[in-house]
Amino acid sequence: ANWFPYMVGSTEPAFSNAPPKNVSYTPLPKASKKWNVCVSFPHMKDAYWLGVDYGVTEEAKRAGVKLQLVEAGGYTNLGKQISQIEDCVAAGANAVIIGGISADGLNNLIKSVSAKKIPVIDLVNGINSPDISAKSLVSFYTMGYSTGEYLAKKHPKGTPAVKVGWFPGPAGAGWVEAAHKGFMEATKNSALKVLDPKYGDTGKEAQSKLVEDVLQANPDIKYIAGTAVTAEAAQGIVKSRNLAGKVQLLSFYITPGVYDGIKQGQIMASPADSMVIQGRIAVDQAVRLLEGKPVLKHVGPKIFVVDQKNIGKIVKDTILPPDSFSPVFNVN
Amino acid sequence: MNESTVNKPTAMPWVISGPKTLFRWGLKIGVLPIFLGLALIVFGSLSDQFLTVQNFINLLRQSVYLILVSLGQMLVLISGGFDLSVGTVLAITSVVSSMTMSYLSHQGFSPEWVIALGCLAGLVSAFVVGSLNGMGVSLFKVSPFIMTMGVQSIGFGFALYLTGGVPVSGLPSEFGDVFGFGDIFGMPAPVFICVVGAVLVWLLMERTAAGRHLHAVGGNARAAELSGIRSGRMLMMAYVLCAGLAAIAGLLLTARTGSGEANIGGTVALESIAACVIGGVSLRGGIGKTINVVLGAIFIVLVQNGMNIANIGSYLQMVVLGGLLIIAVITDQLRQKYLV
Amino acid sequence: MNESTVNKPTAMPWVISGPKTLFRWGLKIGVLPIFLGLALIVFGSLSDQFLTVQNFINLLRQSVYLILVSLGQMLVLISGGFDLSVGTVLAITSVVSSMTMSYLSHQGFSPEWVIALGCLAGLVSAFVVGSLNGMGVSLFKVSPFIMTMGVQSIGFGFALYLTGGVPVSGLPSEFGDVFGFGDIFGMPAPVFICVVGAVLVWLLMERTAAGRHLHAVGGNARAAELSGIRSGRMLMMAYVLCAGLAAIAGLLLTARTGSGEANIGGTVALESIAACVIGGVSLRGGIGKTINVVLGAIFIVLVQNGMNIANIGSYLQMVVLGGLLIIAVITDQLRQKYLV
Amino acid sequence: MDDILLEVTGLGKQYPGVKALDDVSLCLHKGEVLALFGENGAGKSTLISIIAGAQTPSEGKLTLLGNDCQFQTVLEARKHGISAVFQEFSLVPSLTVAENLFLGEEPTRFGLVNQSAIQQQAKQLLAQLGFDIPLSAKVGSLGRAHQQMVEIAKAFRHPVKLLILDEPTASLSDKETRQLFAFVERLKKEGVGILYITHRMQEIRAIADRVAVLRDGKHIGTVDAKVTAEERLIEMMAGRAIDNIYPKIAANPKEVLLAIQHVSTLSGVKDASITVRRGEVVGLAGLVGCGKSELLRAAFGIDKVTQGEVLFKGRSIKNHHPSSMWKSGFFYLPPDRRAEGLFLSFSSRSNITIPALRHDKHRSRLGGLSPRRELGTAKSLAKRVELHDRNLHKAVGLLSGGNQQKALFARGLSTDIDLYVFDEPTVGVDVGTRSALYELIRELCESGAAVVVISSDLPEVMHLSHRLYVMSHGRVVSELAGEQLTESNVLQHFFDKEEALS
Ligand SMILES: Nc1ncnc2c1ncn2[C@@H]1O[C@H](COP(=O)(O)OP(=O)(O)OP(=O)(O)O)[C@@H](O)[C@H]1O
Ligand SMILES: Nc1ncnc2c1ncn2[C@@H]1O[C@H](COP(=O)(O)OP(=O)(O)OP(=O)(O)O)[C@@H](O)[C@H]1O
Ligand SMILES: [Mg+2]
Ligand SMILES: [Mg+2]
Repeated sequence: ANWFPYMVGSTEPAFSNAPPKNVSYTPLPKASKKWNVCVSFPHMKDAYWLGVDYGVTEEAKRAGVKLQLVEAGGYTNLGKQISQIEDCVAAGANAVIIGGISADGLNNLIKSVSAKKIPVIDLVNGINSPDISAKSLVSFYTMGYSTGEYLAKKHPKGTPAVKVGWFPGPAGAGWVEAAHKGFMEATKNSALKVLDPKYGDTGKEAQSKLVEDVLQANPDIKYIAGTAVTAEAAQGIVKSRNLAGKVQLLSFYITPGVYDGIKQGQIMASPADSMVIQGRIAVDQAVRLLEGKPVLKHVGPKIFVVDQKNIGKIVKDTILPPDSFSPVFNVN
Repeated sequence: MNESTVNKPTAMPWVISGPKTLFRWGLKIGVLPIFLGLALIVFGSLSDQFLTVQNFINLLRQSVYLILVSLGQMLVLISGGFDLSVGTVLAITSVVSSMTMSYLSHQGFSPEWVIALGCLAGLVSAFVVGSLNGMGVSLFKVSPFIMTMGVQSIGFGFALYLTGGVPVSGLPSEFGDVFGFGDIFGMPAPVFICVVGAVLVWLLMERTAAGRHLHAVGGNARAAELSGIRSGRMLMMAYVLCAGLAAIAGLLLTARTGSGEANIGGTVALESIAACVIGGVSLRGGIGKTINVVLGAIFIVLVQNGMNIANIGSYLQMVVLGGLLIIAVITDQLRQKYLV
Repeated sequence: MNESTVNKPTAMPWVISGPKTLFRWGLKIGVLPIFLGLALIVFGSLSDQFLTVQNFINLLRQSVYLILVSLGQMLVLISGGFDLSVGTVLAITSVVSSMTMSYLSHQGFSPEWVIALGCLAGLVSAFVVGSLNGMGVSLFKVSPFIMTMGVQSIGFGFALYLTGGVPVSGLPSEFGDVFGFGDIFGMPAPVFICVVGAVLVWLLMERTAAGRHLHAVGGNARAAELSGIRSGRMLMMAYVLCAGLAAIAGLLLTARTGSGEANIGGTVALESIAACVIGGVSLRGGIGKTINVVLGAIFIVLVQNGMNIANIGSYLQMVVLGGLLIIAVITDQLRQKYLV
Repeated sequence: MDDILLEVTGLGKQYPGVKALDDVSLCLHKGEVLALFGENGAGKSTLISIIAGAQTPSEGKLTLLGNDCQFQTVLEARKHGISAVFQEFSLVPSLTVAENLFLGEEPTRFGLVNQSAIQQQAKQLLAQLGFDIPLSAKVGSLGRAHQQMVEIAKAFRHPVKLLILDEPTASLSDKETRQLFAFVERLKKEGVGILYITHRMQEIRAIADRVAVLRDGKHIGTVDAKVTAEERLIEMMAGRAIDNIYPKIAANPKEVLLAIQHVSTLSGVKDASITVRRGEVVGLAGLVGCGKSELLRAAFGIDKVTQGEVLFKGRSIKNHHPSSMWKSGFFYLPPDRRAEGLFLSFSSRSNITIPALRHDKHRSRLGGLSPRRELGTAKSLAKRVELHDRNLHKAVGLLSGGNQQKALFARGLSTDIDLYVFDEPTVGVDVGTRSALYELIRELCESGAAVVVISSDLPEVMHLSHRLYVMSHGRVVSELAGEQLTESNVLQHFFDKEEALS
């Protein structure tokens, strides 16, 4: 089944923070020639970026373009990401799609790349460069925000205060800070009392430790919100401390693990940003730019919160990769 | 070689101040117990949640993994080497064992068998990694640093290739219930296993010829050979056991997380070495005491746990932890000086 | 000590096979040039984009940062130490310098001044970190591993505290234009600076008394002391210079990224040590050649670059890179054997 | 007297647990050689290391040419014209000979090291001492003997008023020793004062003017070297009389234990053949670098045998691992105890028992290793080599040279051994200890073991061995026994190049 037409929010004028208008997005049926597209990820170590990988590679196959994917191995390797993108260009990429490690750190590079008439597309993470040709993303700010919003609705100002443990992810990573800002913004004027953020690598043992300690320090905690890894790790801990039902878990982005968690009622909710679609759209934007076709420069899938109520209704493989999928780095 | 530098005792008046007797006593038992004591007091006063039984158990359970890995690391350090691949071993064991388990349970084996075979598979993969390291170091005389770093990279690539970074789910729930959250003789299962492991390592190092020979190889490889020790075998043993202990930690972690993860153990290599060094293990080989290494590991975990509970901001935590490591070692240096 | 173990030459028929003369010649010039040559051939055949002028320049520019850091690392390793804090130095320099710059340019200073003062601030902060390391190691005799690891953690916490994890923007564009993308004498500016740096380090180590003394301190600290060398000062020098070189790399990277980043240089510490070791630097101190270290760094970058261009999947890349490191060192071991 | 060069008054040094020096007073005149004589651990090295600025005294003072001095560093002492050759080498293995010679005082030009100057100054230096060592060789690749020469040469980098030599000939063989003495004579004429530490009587006779005897850190007395009788000196040193230090070893050769046939090695041995029988002591002599060590190192499995055959108890053991050699009863005592023998950071106890840990007598009831029984073994062995119990728990690196050597001997007794190979068995060992060790060798031999003694100390090999092989340039050039075994005979063979023994 085709993924399109797909309801997306399109920002007009592009790259402004005007509220996005709802439009239905339909990609080109096929690319006119076998363009050589290069995709750069911060890393390929978790289910989220695996999902994006699924999106870009599937779309490349569908549109019939060549695609090479590189990953920098982690959010502390900006230098490596720069080198990799340079290598892509050296290897003759026609367009570059970047899931940036840093919002500003790639600006110079992007300037020099776009100077070569190579369109640069900003995927998922958000980059501030003026030389970006198109953006396909739901900013992590929005993700954090909608997570916070979801909770704030449940506990409006005036209702009894509740404590929320907050685990945004590895300190210093761009997406973490963005999500943090959004979440705080959304929970600002509500009954929610958000404990100060516990940063930590998105490895399960690291997050488990943090969750255990926070539960230890604040027995009266009601919600645990954070990365997908946090939510997944917390399930076992909550069960073992038989706090099931007393403490609710939320993730600010969705992964297969979180999806199952919600299905089984162990995780309360998570906003879905359909990273698969973001990937698909980015590739289509690249093709359109290369072929000079009209292009929506700044779009992101409509974001919606998945919880027990609506999880039955949504189509899994638009927001998540199939379980069988394993990473693909090349499409020829 | 810096240790061996001719050092004229740099006078440190402030150390001697304070009650003499206490000071003497401190010199005896070493700095780690004292630091642990201080940490307990400080964090206890910072949060009333800290000095609770539950948190104590919690703390022990958290320490288990680092302790096990550090014990392995100690063996390698004593042999005069290095093991940067422990993190990978954790990852590989977790991935391999859980993939095996989920496969077998789909085949409808009984949980006992699934778990047993799964763990076996994990241990075997760890054994492979360990013997790779051992062979490189003993046979081909590759610098342990490069050898284990190379293997680390290879192994991680392999683990990611197997999983694509996606957690491997579908483990029999019994696995988690027993080895993750279960109790044995009133102790949390992981703690129990860790204690057993520590005792065995202690026996090996203090009460067997092999242990002594390992010390010897680290102390002076050439002399060891001439005194009829096959240093090759000793090195092999060190690296295999190290991988083995890391594998056990990996299995326990898997039981705890309930899924196979390629992304566990990112920082464990450096942390375990740190635990050993503040436990008084020499990076030049030949020197190291099991008990102190255990204390070292506990110290690191305790500080992290304490700071989390005392609600200290993450950035500050990095600073404090780094500072404490250094101070601990400095104090130990001074102790050495005043001991004589 | 493993190096010095009694080694029965493990027969390696394949090494001797192939034209004898070529083999002899190979023994002379060492393995790195050969491996570099092979890499060029292999990747050249894998992709026609590889052996292009553009990619060559590209490759050089990328190597700059690792080369500079590795040179610093070499000094510390030769002194018998270790520097795990180079990554932090990169980060701190980047953050401090760019914060200074953006502040000053808001004050409306002229770009020249802004850049000059900014770089100065960065270098000063690096100097602080370096002398911290040096003091801990030389004065308090802290194991270099712990000392630099501690400082690394402290520094990173500090850098994050300064920026809150958000990139610092607002640098004068001239900075990037000149030091990031500019040319000097037809060479990319970073490359030029790197060459200068390498030459200076070479002079220091091969042609000055200080360099000799550093070798001596690492080779036999006691001997050094008895020959009237102040090993304390030498260690201090090593760590400060190491931080200094890392700082230059940090500034160049900042010029390239156009923003101050707390999260650059995550893996640079291990990579730089790896570059040194495959460049023949001994982790036990006293041994190391500048040129080989440069080659080692280039080798690592070249392989990564080549694999990217030959678009090899990144999981496979990890495996290949790890394997190559090991093989390079093994080959060198064999070479040593046949040399005698 | 006005020609007093150095005066030491009331010098004392306290080490943890040991008072290494106790109220020592001496004086040294210009142009005289004062020999320091004393048992291992008497405090000789400590004394000179204080004079040379490597250690600081706990009490007492030094007077150099009438004015007090208290050196903090070796460099400071050297500035005052005091330079020392220490017992433990202070060389950097990774640097070349030339670089080591000028370490710390490289001649520079425009801030850069002046290579050519170093090269030619180094050449001069070695030339005047009559040593020939490749200037550009890495020190680490040299044999102990060559390293010793470099160490000595270092002391003469610049004009010296006071020269200190701590057992400089320990690993030199006669040729170099004679060259060294000649040079010392020259220095004496130039009015240089020399402090000379040795354990070898004949050396004291050869160059010393006066002998200062130390015992347990105390200065027993200073006597004239030329007139005082040997027995008297030894008595002062040991506090008891020791008659003839070389024991008479009864020879009753039995079956051949070790047969080395036409062996060549990478380390320079060429087509060498020797046989060793039970119940006899076989000596190996030759110039430095003649390969006498290498020959048996090859047999023991350290160096690789490239040609020929090695038979032990009739079995071929060519290129076996040392550990299987131990098991089959072959013990090799390495010449460089610090580099190849001891685990310096370990207690002497562990050093002694390490090869025997697997032995059942060290098993506890539960089958593990029993520290108590191990200690028992260590104690009894220590007694056999006359190593004092208090040293058992000290780190062996802190023991004096002689005691280290005793510990090394004790290790050889820890398991059942049939063939003992002693390579430079008494390097830096005092006369008392030596007689004890020789006594041990006698016991071993007479109780039916085979013994090989490799030594650069000619009297030693000659007195101990029943048969003596002389090696030169990696070849066994002669086999001497009985009457032929005379110094002149041996020396004459040292230098013949051609005609290997058939
Ligand atoms: N660094 C040290 N720490 C503790 N004790 C030491 C140290 N150095 C030497 N000693 C002790 O001081 C005493 C004197 O040692 P010293 O080396 O001066 O003896 P020596 O006369 O030189 O013996 P030898 O003839 O064997 O060289 C010995 O008992 C030795 O164990
Ligand atoms: N570890 C080593 N590495 C390289 N060469 C060595 C080593 N040890 C000894 N040699 C060289 O091998 C030759 C023999 O060594 P050595 O000096 O031991 O001679 P030797 O026959 O044992 O005489 P002696 O026993 O008096 O030293 C010498 O040329 C020496 O330089
Ligand atoms: Mg001495
Ligand atoms: Mg010899």
